[in-house]
This record gives sequence, structure tokens and C-alpha cells, in this order.
Amino acid sequence: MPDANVLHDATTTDGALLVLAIVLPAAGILLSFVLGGRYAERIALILLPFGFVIAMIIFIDVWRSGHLLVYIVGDWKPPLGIALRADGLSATMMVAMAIVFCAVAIFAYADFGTREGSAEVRAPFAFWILLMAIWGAMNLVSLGGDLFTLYVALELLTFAAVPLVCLDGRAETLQAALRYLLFALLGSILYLAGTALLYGSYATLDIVLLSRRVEMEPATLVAATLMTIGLFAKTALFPLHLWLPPAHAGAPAAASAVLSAVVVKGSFFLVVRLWFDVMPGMLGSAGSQLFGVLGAAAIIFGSVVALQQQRLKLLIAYSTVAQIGYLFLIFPLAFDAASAQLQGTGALTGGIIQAISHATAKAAMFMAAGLIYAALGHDRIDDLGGIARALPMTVVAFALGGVSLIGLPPSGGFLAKWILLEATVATGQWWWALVILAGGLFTSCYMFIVLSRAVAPPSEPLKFQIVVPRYQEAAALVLALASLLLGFVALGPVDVLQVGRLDSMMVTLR
Amino acid sequence: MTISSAFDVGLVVLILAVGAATIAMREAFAAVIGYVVYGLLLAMAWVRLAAVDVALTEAAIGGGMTGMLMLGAVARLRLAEGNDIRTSLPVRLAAGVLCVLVTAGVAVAILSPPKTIPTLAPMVMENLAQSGLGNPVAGVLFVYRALDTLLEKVVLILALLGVWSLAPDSVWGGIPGLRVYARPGSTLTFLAQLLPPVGIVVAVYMCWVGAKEPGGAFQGGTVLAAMWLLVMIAGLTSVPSIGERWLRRLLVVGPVIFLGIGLAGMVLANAFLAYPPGYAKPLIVAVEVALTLSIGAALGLLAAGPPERV
Amino acid sequence: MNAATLFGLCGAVLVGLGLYGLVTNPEPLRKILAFNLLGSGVFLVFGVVARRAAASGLGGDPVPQAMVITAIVVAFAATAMAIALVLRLLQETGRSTLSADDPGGTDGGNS
Amino acid sequence: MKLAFDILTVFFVSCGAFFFLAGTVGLLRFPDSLTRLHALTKVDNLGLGLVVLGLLPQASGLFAALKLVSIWLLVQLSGAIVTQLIAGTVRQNGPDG
Repeated sequence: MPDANVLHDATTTDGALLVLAIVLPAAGILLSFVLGGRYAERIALILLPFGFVIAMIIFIDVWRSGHLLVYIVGDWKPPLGIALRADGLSATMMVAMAIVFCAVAIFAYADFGTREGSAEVRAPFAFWILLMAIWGAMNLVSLGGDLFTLYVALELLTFAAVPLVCLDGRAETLQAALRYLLFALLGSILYLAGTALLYGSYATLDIVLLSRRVEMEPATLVAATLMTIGLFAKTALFPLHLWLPPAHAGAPAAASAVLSAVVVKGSFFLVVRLWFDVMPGMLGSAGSQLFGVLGAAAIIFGSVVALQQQRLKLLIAYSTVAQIGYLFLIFPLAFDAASAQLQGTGALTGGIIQAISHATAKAAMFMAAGLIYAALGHDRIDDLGGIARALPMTVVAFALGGVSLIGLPPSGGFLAKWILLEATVATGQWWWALVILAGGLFTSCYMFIVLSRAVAPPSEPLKFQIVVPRYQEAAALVLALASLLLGFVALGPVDVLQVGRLDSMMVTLR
Repeated sequence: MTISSAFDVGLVVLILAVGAATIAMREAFAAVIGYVVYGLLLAMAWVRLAAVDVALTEAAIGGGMTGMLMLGAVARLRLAEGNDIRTSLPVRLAAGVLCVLVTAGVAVAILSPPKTIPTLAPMVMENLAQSGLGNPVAGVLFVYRALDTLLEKVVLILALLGVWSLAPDSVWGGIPGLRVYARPGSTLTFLAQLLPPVGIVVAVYMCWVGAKEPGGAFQGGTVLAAMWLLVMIAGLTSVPSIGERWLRRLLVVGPVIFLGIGLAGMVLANAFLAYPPGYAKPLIVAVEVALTLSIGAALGLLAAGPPERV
Repeated sequence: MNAATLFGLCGAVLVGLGLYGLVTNPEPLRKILAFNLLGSGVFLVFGVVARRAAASGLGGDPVPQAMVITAIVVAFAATAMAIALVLRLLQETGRSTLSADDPGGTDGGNS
Repeated sequence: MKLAFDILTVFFVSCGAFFFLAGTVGLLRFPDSLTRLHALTKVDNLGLGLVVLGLLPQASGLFAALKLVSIWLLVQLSGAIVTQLIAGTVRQNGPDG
């Protein structure tokens, strides 16, 4: 093996950026907490753009050099210490999430802004700190090179996400939050059980070291199964999705956007890390088909239930259940029968693009739905008549998000589905192509229902509760446009996703 | 069978029996009491597994603090409406099968250890001298895996914020709804006057020996939290409102100092969360002292719950 | 069978017991209790992993022991948040149920 | 000398264990809260006291012996007070409170 000795265990130049990406949110949380009052908002609004800049620099670095960025924390190399690593996947996720965070921050400024001189207010204070926490947790999920560090990241994500659900303190949202918390705790404890068993077998939890040491053993299989079930519960993959719709639909709009766009992607990302990076040869044909079946069931079930919804936010939440399903189709499609390995090429690229395009589109749609709710005082789909004339920008943002979900060109959704369809052809698994196409059909149906109601004339003159600020509409529109134009990355840096993948794959081929 | 293995078998049987009872009992109150007993038995199991640090943490947090939290909740929930019907039999059967499968899986994993059992213990010990610490667990927590420990403190702050955020808007910045039983001259007051001095000495001792022997910031912090709660419940000191400046500062002082020293390591040593050679031990002790205070405050406030009055 | 394996099997059974309670018990407080039981079973597995890797004059591998300490504190924080939610729900509604379609009730049966 | 210490230990710890057993039987068998408390205090005072006394000859030094005694004292203190509190509650709210 030529690269068996390349451990990725030396800090690279610019590695300090990785530390910054984690320390900055942590410092922001602590500072906001102690300063209180309006500082939480100010600190978040200053730091989040910085987060985008850092993510961009990391991305460009990885892209240009074609190498990982590595930072060895405390100068203790794995297995004793912890490494932070940015490969193509993590750099891409970080940039995409940073864009969503910035847009959400602009959007939330209207709902959670506090006036000059007013005392500390509960909801804004909590919201901004929790937003920074999710940002930090996502960075840690992307960069963490150690499965236990990733457990801490998962818990950060949980503790930040659950209070967001019930910020308004209504009984339904409290119930949704409690349910979400129980599912999430079950998920993380199962994940933790898996890490215990893996440590017991290999005395390391470092991803790169583990990928070199794992062997097909009972303990390893049990560990991987437990971790996967736990992560499925957190990702809300069918049939562990029950917590998602009430939680995502009940939260305030800005929070829904973050929860649906970002938080579920965190645990999905760990599923990818686990199966593509740590043990690409373990899933096997049957396992990858099972993942695909669950994904397909999620697509069909989520879409069908979405079609029956009376309320806009619930419809969008069920659509999230369906869209998560696509992410798991990559497993059967990435499975290479010849080497019995998951190949981190075509299908994985499609999956990551799907994750990003869903993140941007869904955040835009939740924001749009939130604006419609705020303007009308309700979100009953049947009574949306006239809203397209009253809030054209909002409805356009919603529609563009839908375009990406359906998968029309040139949207990111189109590119993702195109790549996945290509993979079905290449691997000869036509049945997944049917699922992908059926999902698109369902999505167009419920999008059509909503949009046809929105452009219809109102049955009675609309009474507006509030005037919707322009910049909120703009934030939603920008995200929707980002999702729409994501398809053009096909001309650009898609290959960045491969950075850092090749070597871990080659090593496990021994 | 030797005496010690007979003891182990007895202990395991007791743990499983009490554990099963906490699940099976109909009365929530009885189940919670069972859980406290269970926590203490589990602490003994940790001693038998030669993990005294964990035993201390489990006894203090797993049994003590969690039990107290649960008891408070049961007392309040008693007033609630009678609860819903039991889960249907098919569901219970399906769940039973699932749980047997999971148990079997974990058991198989435990019964098939690798031929040579890998360990990091020698590596931990080899490098421990550099830091001047004597307790290998403290070495892992504050030297090798300091990042996890630091971030876990942030998790604690977030959890507290999450608990606080459940308060109604009108009482934000108010006083947590800890039940106070202030009756001057009562035995509780007596206990709250007598125990804290001892408790504080114990906490300081635990934090101090943590560098050399079992103990440390977590265990010391938990004892501090318990003493603080006792004094508050007895009404000897008022429950602080969550907006208090000193309280917020106390809560973050540990993580902030930890983070600060970590960042200084980028300049003074050669990496984030690395300690300059020769200064490792004093720096770690400083971090531990600050963390003990912050952890104590955070655990106490987590147990006290969200603000309920202004 | 040595002591470590014995406690390991104990942990495995506790994981199953806790999972069962979490899935089948309708009361949120009891679910939280079951979660703690499940958690302590997982922690025991860590303890066994540490114990059987004893070397260099130590009673066990300190790395998993340190991880358990971190995890115990996180589990306590989670319990505190869950209980606060239950009590707040009680305050709002006078009840503390998770409504008819119980989380983890029917759906937890898959794996 | 060692033998004499060991005999002392066995004797006192056995006595302590007896009181633990008796106290536990009392806890399970006695009819109401107050009598049960009465049974429990025997465990705290005598049972634990005898066990500690029995362990003293085995202590590795003065400091360890002091630790053992302080455990007994602390349990005495908290046991007595908690018993008081429970009994007070029982008197206030009746036997079911």
C-alpha cells in the first residue's frame, strides 16, 4: 500500500481555520450568554457572516489544493488525541450550511430582533444563541475526525434544536418538542453504544484509523447497526419519522427553516461518514438495498401524506420526510458489486447535491410559509386565494423552491436526480429510477395544489395581520434562487467532493 | 466460585432486579425510588470495574441528582390527571422482540472480544508524565481529549438555556421554580446549616485530588451543586433570578477560561488546547477549579428548573 | 466467565430493559426513567471495554472511562431538559401525555 | 496480632450485618411508616456503626480510619435528620401523606 503511512495526522497550513470554525460559535454562545440582552443578536449577526467567510476559505483551499485540511488538536495525534479534518464533503456542506445560516439570520432579524434599550427578551435571546449552537454543531459534524467528538456534536445539535421547536410555548409545540427530544436521545444513546463497541474492538475512534482497522466481525456489525438505527431516528428516516412533522411545522418559521434544512442533514452526514468512510466494505448488497427500500418508502409515504395535508407548514414538513428518502437511495446506487464496496463517486455526489439543494429550497419554502402565515394569520391551504397577488416575491420563492424539489432544470434538485438516474442506469437497478420519478410526480402534484390555490382570486377580501418586511421576502427568494441555480455547479466544482475520498477507499481495498 | 465473583453475581442480579422493577412498577413514585437505589448499586458496579472516577460520577449524578430531579417531577405530576391506557399487547410483544434482539446483539458483541484486546492505556501513561498529572482519567479529559470536554461544557450551558427557554415570556429573568421549605428551626434548616461546610470541604478536596487520584471537576461540581440546592431548599439563601450578572458569569467562567487557555496554546504551545511545557499542571488545575464552580452552578440550576416567578 | 464479561452482559440486558420501557411506557416521566436505564447500560458497556483493556498497571483503559464521565453529564442535562418539558406541558394542559399516537410506540418496532 | 484483628473484624462486621438484616426485615414487615423508620435507624446507627468498627482494624492508617469514622458520622447525621423530616411529614399529613 503506497499510502498506508499517510495518516492525515499532521496539521496542514491553514489547519487553524478548522479550529476557528468551531471556536467562533462556541465563543459566541458563551459571550452572548454572559452579556445577555441584545448582545446575543448582535454577536450572532456579526459572527455568522464570518462563518461564511471561513467556510469559503476552507472550501477554496480544499478545492485548489486537492488535499485535506487537517488540524491536530492539542498536538496529540490520533488515536490518543483528536484530529479535525476537512475533506471535499465537509467543506461543501459547511459552505452550503453557512449560506442557509446567513439567510435565516436576515430573515429572523424581523421576528427575533429586539428594540434598542429594551430588556432581555426570552425568545430572541434563546433563538440567537441556539442558532449559533447549531452552526457550531454543524461545523463540528463536518470537521470532527473522531466518532466520540461527533457524538458530542450530535448532542450539541439536539440540545440546540429541541428548544427551537417550542420557542412559542404553546402546548402542541411543547408536546412536539418532548417527542423530538425522546427520539433524539434514543438516537444518540444508540450511536454511543456503537462507539463503545467499536472502541472495544479497535481502541480508536478516529475515522481514518478505524477505516484501516475495521474487519468484518460480529462486534463491528452490531456497533454499525446500532449507530445506524440511532442516526436514522435523528434523521427522521421512515419509519422513525413520527417526530418530525409536528416539530418542524410547529416551530417559528426561522426555526423550521433551520431544523428542516440543516439539523436533519447533520445526522445524515454521519451516516455517510460511517458507511462511506469508516466501513465502505461492510454494508454489503443486502444492507444497501435495505437502506434504499427505507428511502423509497419515505419518498412514497411522505409524498402521499403531504398530499392530504390541509395546512401549508405541515405539507412542507411531510415533504421533508419524502425528500430525506432520496438521500438514502444513494446507498444501493453507490454499491459496487465487483468490489462489494460503497464507491464514493457518482451517487454520493448526487446525494450531497440533493442534500444541499433540499437545504436551500426547504429553508426558502418554510420562510415563505412563515410569511404567509404571518400575513394571513393562518396557513390553511384552501384559503390561500389571493396571496400570490399580495406577496408575489414570497410566492415566487415558494414556487422556485418547489421547482428544485420536483427536480426541474436547472435546479440543484434536477442535477441531483439526474446523477442518481444515471447511477441507476449504470448499475442496472431500474426500480430505483421508478421511485425517483414517482417522487417527482407526487411533488409536482402537491406543489400544483398549493400554487393553484395561491394564484386563485380570494373568496373574500384578504385581511392582513402585519406588513411583511421586504428583506424577509428577499432572504427567502435568495435561498430559492440559490437552490434553482445550484444545477450550474455541474459546470464547476463538483469534483471537489472527491477530495480526500480516494485514499481511504484504496486502503480498504487491501 | 470465589467470594469476589459471588459478590459480582449478586450485584448483577440486584442491579437487574431493581432495574426491571423501575420499568415494571405501576407507581411512578416507587419507580423513581427504585431508580435511586439502582444508581447506587451501579456505582458499586463501577468500583468493581476499577473505574472509581466513574463510580463517583455515577453515584453523584446518576443516582443523586437525577433522582432528586425525578422526585420533584413526580411530586408535581401527582396532581395531574390520571394517565392514559397501557400500550396494547401486540405493541408490547413487538417491542419485547426488538429489545431481546438488541440485547442479544450487544451480548454477542461483548462475548466475542478481539483476540488481542487493543488498549490505549500504555500510550496514556507514557505521555502522562509530560503533563504532570497523576490521574490518567483527568489526563484524557483535560489533555488528550480536551476538545470533547470543552464542548461538553458548552452542551451543559445550552441545556440550561433550553430549560430556561421553557419559561413563559412574562417571567423571563425571574426566579426558578425550585420548591422552598423554609421553616426556621426545622430539622431541614439544621441539616442545611450543618452539611454545607463539610460538603464544600469535600468538593474542594475532590477537585484538588482530581489531578492525582480519582475525583475532579465533575464530581466536585456535583457535590457543590447538591450543597447549594440544599441551602436553597431550606430557604437559607434565596434562589437567584436567572438574569443575575454574577450568576451568568459564574456559569461561563469555567468554559471561558478553558477556551482562553486553549487559544493561548496556539501561540504559547504549538496547538489549540496544548499546554506550554512545564505549565501544564498549574493550567489544568486552574481550569478544573473554574470548571468545578461552573459545573456546580449549571447542575444546580438545571435541577432548579425554568423560572416561574419574577 | 470473568467479572468484566458478567457486567457487560448486565449492561446488555439493561439496554434491552431500558429500550423496552422507552418504547412501551406511555407516561413521559417513565420514558425518561427508561432512557436513563438504557443509558446506564450503554455506559456499563464502556466500562467493560475499559476493564478488559487493563494494562500498564491501570485497572482499565482510561479513555473509555473518561468518555463515560462526559456522557453521564450529558445524560443528566438531557434528563433535566426532558423533565422541564414534561412539567411545562403539565402547566399548559393539566396533562402530561404524548397524545394517542405515541412516539416510539408503534414505530420503534422496526430495526 | 493480625489474627486477633481479623477475628475482631469478622465479629463486628457479622454483628453489623445482623442488624442490617433485622432492619431490612423490619422495613418490609412493620405496619406503618413510623415503625419502619424505627427499624431503619437501627440499621444506620448500630449496623453501620458495627461494620465501621469492624473495619477499623483493617484500615491502612490513621487517615483511613478517620475517613471510616467520618462516614459513620455523616450517615448518622443525614439519617437522623431525614428520619425526622419523614416523621414530621407523616405527623402532618397522616400516614398516607
